[in-house]
Amino acid sequence: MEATLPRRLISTPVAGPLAALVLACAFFALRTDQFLTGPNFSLIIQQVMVVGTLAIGQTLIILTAGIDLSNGAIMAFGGIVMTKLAVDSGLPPVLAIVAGLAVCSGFGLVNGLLVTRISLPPFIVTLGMLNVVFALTHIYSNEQTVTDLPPVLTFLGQTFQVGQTNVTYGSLLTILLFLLFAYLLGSTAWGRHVYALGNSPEVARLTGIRTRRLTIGVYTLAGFVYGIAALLLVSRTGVGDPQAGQTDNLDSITAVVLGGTSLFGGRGLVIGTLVGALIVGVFRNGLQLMGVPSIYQTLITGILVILAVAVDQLSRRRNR
Amino acid sequence: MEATLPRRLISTPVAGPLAALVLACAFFALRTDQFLTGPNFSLIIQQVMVVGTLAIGQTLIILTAGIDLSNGAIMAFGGIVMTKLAVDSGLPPVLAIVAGLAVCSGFGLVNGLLVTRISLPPFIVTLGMLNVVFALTHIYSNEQTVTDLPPVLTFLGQTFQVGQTNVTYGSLLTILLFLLFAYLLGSTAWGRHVYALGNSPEVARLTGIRTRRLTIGVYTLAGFVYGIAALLLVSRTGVGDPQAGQTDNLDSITAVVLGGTSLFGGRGLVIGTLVGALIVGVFRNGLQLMGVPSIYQTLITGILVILAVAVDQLSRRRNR
Amino acid sequence: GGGGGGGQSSSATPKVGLITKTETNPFFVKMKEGAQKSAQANGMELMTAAGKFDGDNASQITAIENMVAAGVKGILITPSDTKAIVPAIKKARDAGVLVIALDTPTEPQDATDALFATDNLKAGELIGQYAKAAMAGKPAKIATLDLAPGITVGQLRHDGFLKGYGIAEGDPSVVCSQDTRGDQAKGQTAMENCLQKAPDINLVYTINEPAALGAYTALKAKGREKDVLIVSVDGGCTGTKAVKSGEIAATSQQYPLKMAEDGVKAVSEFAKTGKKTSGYTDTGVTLITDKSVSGVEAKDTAFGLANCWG
Amino acid sequence: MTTPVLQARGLVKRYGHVTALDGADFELMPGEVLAVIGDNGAGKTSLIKALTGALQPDTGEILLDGKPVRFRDPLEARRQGIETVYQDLAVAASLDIATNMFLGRELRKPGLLGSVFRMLDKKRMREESARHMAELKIGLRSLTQPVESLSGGQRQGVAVARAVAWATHVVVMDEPTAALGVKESGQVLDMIKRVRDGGTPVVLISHNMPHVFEIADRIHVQRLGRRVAQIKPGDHSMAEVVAIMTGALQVSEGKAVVADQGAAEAIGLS
Amino acid sequence: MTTPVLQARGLVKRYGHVTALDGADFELMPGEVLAVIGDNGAGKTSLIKALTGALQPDTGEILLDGKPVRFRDPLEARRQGIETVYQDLAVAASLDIATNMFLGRELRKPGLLGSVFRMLDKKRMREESARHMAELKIGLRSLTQPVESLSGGQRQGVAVARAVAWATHVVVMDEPTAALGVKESGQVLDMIKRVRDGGTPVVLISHNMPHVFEIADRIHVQRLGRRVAQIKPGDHSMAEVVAIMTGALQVSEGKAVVADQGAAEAIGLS
Ligand SMILES: Nc1ncnc2c1ncn2[C@@H]1O[C@H](COP(=O)(O)OP(=O)(O)OP(=O)(O)O)[C@@H](O)[C@H]1O
Ligand SMILES: Nc1ncnc2c1ncn2[C@@H]1O[C@H](COP(=O)(O)OP(=O)(O)OP(=O)(O)O)[C@@H](O)[C@H]1O
Ligand SMILES: OC[C@H]1O[C@](O)(CO)[C@@H](O)[C@@H]1O
Ligand SMILES: [Mg+2]
Ligand SMILES: [Mg+2]
Repeated sequence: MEATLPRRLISTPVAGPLAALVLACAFFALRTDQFLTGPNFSLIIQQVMVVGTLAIGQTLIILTAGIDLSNGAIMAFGGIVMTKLAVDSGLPPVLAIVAGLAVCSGFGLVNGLLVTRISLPPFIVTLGMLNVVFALTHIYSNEQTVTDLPPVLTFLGQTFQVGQTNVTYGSLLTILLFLLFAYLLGSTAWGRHVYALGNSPEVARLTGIRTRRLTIGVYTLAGFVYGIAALLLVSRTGVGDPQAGQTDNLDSITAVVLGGTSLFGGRGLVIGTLVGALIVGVFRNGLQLMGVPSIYQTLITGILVILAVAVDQLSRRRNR
Repeated sequence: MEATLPRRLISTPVAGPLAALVLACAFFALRTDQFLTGPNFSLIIQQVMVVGTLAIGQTLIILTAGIDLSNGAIMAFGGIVMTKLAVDSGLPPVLAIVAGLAVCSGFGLVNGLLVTRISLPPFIVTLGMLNVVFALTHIYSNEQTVTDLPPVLTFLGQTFQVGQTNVTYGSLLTILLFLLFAYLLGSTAWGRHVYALGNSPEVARLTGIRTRRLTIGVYTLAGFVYGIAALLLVSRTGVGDPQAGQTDNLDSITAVVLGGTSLFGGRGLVIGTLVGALIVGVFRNGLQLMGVPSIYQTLITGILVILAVAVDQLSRRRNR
Repeated sequence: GGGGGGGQSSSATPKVGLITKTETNPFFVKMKEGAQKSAQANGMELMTAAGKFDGDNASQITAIENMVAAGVKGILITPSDTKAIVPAIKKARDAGVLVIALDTPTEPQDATDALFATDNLKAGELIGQYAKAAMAGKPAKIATLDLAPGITVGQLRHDGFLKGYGIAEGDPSVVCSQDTRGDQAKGQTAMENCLQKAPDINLVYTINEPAALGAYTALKAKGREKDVLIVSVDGGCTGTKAVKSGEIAATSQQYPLKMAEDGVKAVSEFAKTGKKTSGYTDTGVTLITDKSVSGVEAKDTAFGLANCWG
Repeated sequence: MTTPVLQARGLVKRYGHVTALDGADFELMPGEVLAVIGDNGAGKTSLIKALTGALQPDTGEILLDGKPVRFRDPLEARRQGIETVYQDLAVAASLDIATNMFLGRELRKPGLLGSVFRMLDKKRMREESARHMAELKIGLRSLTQPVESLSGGQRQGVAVARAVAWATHVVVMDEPTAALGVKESGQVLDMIKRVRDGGTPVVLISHNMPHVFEIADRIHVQRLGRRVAQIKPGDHSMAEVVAIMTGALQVSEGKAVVADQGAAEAIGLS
Repeated sequence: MTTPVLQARGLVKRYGHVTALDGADFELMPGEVLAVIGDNGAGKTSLIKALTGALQPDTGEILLDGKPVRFRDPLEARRQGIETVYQDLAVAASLDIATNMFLGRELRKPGLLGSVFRMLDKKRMREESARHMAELKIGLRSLTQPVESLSGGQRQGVAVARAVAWATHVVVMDEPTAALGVKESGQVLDMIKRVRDGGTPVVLISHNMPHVFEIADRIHVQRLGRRVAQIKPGDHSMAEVVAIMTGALQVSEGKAVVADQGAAEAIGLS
């Protein structure tokens, strides 16, 4: 109540990541002219939107003290389903999209069932699922990249003008998704229950939350979000690519953790995840614009990731 | 005290993984003649010894409620250091090995310092370190695989005869390492402190354990073990390979979790990790011997990993 | 003691193993299909295995060992790490197994009994020469979308391209170089960033066709797809179609089916007669383009589509 | 005879070779405060967990208002108006007091915002929580702190306030005053009386004999996993009750008889 | 004048905008049992955490036997023979009782096994733990259970037994009997007396006034982050002490004066 706005901002877990992001932007803006432009920022958002959307689902699951290694694979499968059904099986594109979303949700549901019904650790469930879905993708697609997509499937890759800058509908959708989940987690009972579950499943159970149902719901919803990521991916690349998403599981976890969410569950904000995803995107873009060779980009990214979180920690410590 | 031996066995966390391993062996023994032979088992051990040794360090770190994504990269760097110093810089091989072990321990130390001094999450520290060490490996090696190693570096790849079967010294060393760490964790004060730390750093601190020093020690020791893994890798492949170890971080975590250790720290046994590593090795070997096409190997491995842990869970539940 | 004769398989059909770099590249899938057909035709049983990523030496070693344990007569391998695989291959050969490299030579090349492969340096050279001629003296601003550190095919093609174009490593006309791991999405991101850095890029070399298509998508988003030349390597059916529709200007086509068929045949021969093939068989590489330039020999996309894989 | 509000017969619960409940019976009558007492490890917590759906007994049956029920989880018990303060404090550490008070039955904004957008009414929940906490007179410096940063007693206060605020049928409290200060304990006891006077029966587990004697209408004595006696505070002295609890005395036909002479002497009974 | 064994002056500890300690003083004299009482949130736990190295005060100084000390962590306090039972029970959940008892000072096997191989003497630790637990008369069905499966009271017993077993200079207990049964509480109080009689002073935080009056030589009253009174149980009635604690009475020059008439009446003082 006494907490004034700036004070509040400092004590939210997003402040640190945000500071790191701003610092990184300032640095690159000083070092290269091309960085601080509308089109370049539009580009960065396009580049992080797929991993960012995956990371929304990942955030939900990590908040429940779980982890999802299968999200990239599920997305790849979803993309193949959408494109193959639309192109090869001649299904109306919208139905193909619905089918893709359903399939992704279905894998999420299976994850959730295995986690709750047999009490398997999420790490193992989703690791197994990663292998299964990966194999299914390659078996179903027969390794063929699906091309010549109907326009509905690539609509999200189209742009509209904001001032001088072209922004894709996909970028917009991603931002809206982040806002939607920030709302759901922060301002609905369901969100509170997710946090309570992550704090302690036993406490959640004792306070009358149906923890199994909630967990299954979270995994299924995450699967659905991966389906949206699949659509974003398809619209961005213009093809259905069975090889997509192979490192996206770790990348999405990275975004979540960079965004200040605890891997032990119950603490964190989805908006932090957006910031985390942007940090990675800004580093990659900025270093490339500066002309840093690939291998040194890797080196510097490694250091910067650590630094970004260190900024966070140190800022919190000062606040103590 | 009343607990008889079989009863005890059932209640240890290794019983489930062990049951899964035995089931898997029985299955493959029935399906293919070549499986149940001394030489084939010797082979499986050789195949899992590198990841298995990495997984020893990983177990230590996970027991403290940490995680290490950098172990494969550290091992690769260690291997390059050992081989390059011995071959290119003409250092006596034994010194080169010592240097490699020191470098790996050094990276472990840095991980530990970052985790304790700035309270960074282990996931982030080791993710950053993964990138840094990966880049350093490629920069230092100049992408060149190091060949023509002096025999000292490949000694662990030599074999000795046990009955009809050739066993490598490396396999022996790996088994000895597992026994050593089972002893250290189970029968020394240090081991108890590692568990207490993983249970709750605050509790450990309040009971007078120097948690920072202990944590730093654990990461450094893990680094040292990765150095041994590097030597095992070098002796097994006969080269210094800058590409090595890229998926070994996840593979080692998998072995740990399959072995029944909790990712939340404080619960688990290093012998379980050996069983976990063997489960993966047995699946891969058995499926290959059965002539299963590679993509179906991936599919089945995914299912089997889930099943293996499910066996564990269900056996525990019955015991309740 | 468990059952019969240890490593010695008593089963009637002889076995042949194929170990590819990855599971995820259509190139290798085609290779597997070719090997499968050829194995059937020759009355052999095919075993397959793959690395987890391009450069995954450990998985390939494990696969060699397991195949030897399973009693294969011969192993066909596309080495991920050309030097690091050598000791494991030696052990297999010492155990009496015929080992043939496909697609990528080992270092040294005679570490395997034989090699059936594209000449990757030449593949790069062809598109380099083509690009030089197609640019027709225009000053070039080049982006190279490469594979990843330390994988020889990537290096060879990159070097070949520069050689064919007539420039050396470090030439100022190369304004942007990025690793793509041969992945379409990563190729797109790399191209976007290169364009941000140097908007006037007009020539793009790509390690393979997925990377090329990613680059095309990025260029198209900028409205630059018409005035930028993309050259690539592979000759897969998807890629060749892209050449036909003009998205890629030219590509060096390789022939994985041939590699696999010839490889299996050689192993079958060995199984029957004990005779080992040896040496390098160039499985050929053809420049495919519909806008041919003088001085560089090329075939059109009709030929390309008739001979493409995947 | 009046039907018990909540009743259990022959509850058994085993953990491996530890038997927590060994055929326990239980009866809670309308409008009473029933104290459950017993040594550490006697199975008091296990008993009330079984009664409130937090634990599934291996055998035995539970009756609510005379009708057999099975609570598969705490929510089902809650739905019947049974509210519980668990000994291990069911509060979610990283969430604030108001959120914890309303966990599982959050208030939504009125109108469309609430019905369609399902938006929480954070302000109202905060205000009502403040009111409930104030009733208990637990000193709090901020309602928006996560409960993990509260003192042990403050945290316990949150759990008690929550149970009392929601109960309509039965309130069960497992050592609710264990961590509370004198003043706060007094408040909780007052509140228990008020709840009882409002007609809702209360089950109170406590090790504090003065509290038990002050407030209980009846006492259930638990020992080695089962009920060994049901007594009225007026019928026995505190020392006798303690003796029954520890096994030094046994109750037969409503009267205490010495069971273990040595033990009885040790605690000063002759 | 005798020097206090443990002393603190002007301790301050702030958490964000919550002030847990607001210039607290503290004195523990040789051979005494000092009770620390106060409302929930008064800063009792924070005070003893500061005294035992578990928390670093922002300002203020601590003296041990008259000499300024700074304990950077609990180990340094322990090394000075100061043993503490923390309110939040410093036991490691997945480890068994014996391991917890000896955590941080494990016994090693005699001979080479111990000195070179650093092998734990599990048997001896188990036996000694059994002995210590038996002294407290806490009923336990197995010593090899992980402590997480013990009842709340049993777990507390482990922490108390451990502190008593190891202390040589000062014992500090933060509500050690809060979760204990009547019999077990009695055992802990007896044990505290024995420790004191052995010459080691004890700091006891408790909300249980009968316990405090039974055992304390002196009472430190904590209120709103600071010491507001030091009294002898004999000089004041229980009701007066409670009144002081809640701020209804103030002590000036050893005598209680009414500070808040309304509050005093509310708790029945005239
Ligand atoms: N999850 C569990 N696993 C194993 N044993 C358990 C478990 N829960 C309880 N027990 C055992 O069951 C017995 C009864 O425990 P319970 O918690 O019901 O006792 P209690 O009467 O509530 O004790 P307290 O007064 O100390 O809270 C104890 O011996 C305890 O160790
Ligand atoms: N880590 C923390 N962060 C924020 N506030 C804290 C923290 N620890 C304690 N406090 C606050 O400091 C004040 C004093 O707490 P403390 O635990 O010392 O009280 P106490 O006297 O021991 O209470 P109780 O009798 O309930 O145990 C309380 O208001 C509490 O909310
Ligand atoms: O990733 C490199 C590999 O990819 C190919 O170009 C096929 O797409 C192969 O020739 C090469 O070995
Ligand atoms: Mg209890
Ligand atoms: Mg306290």
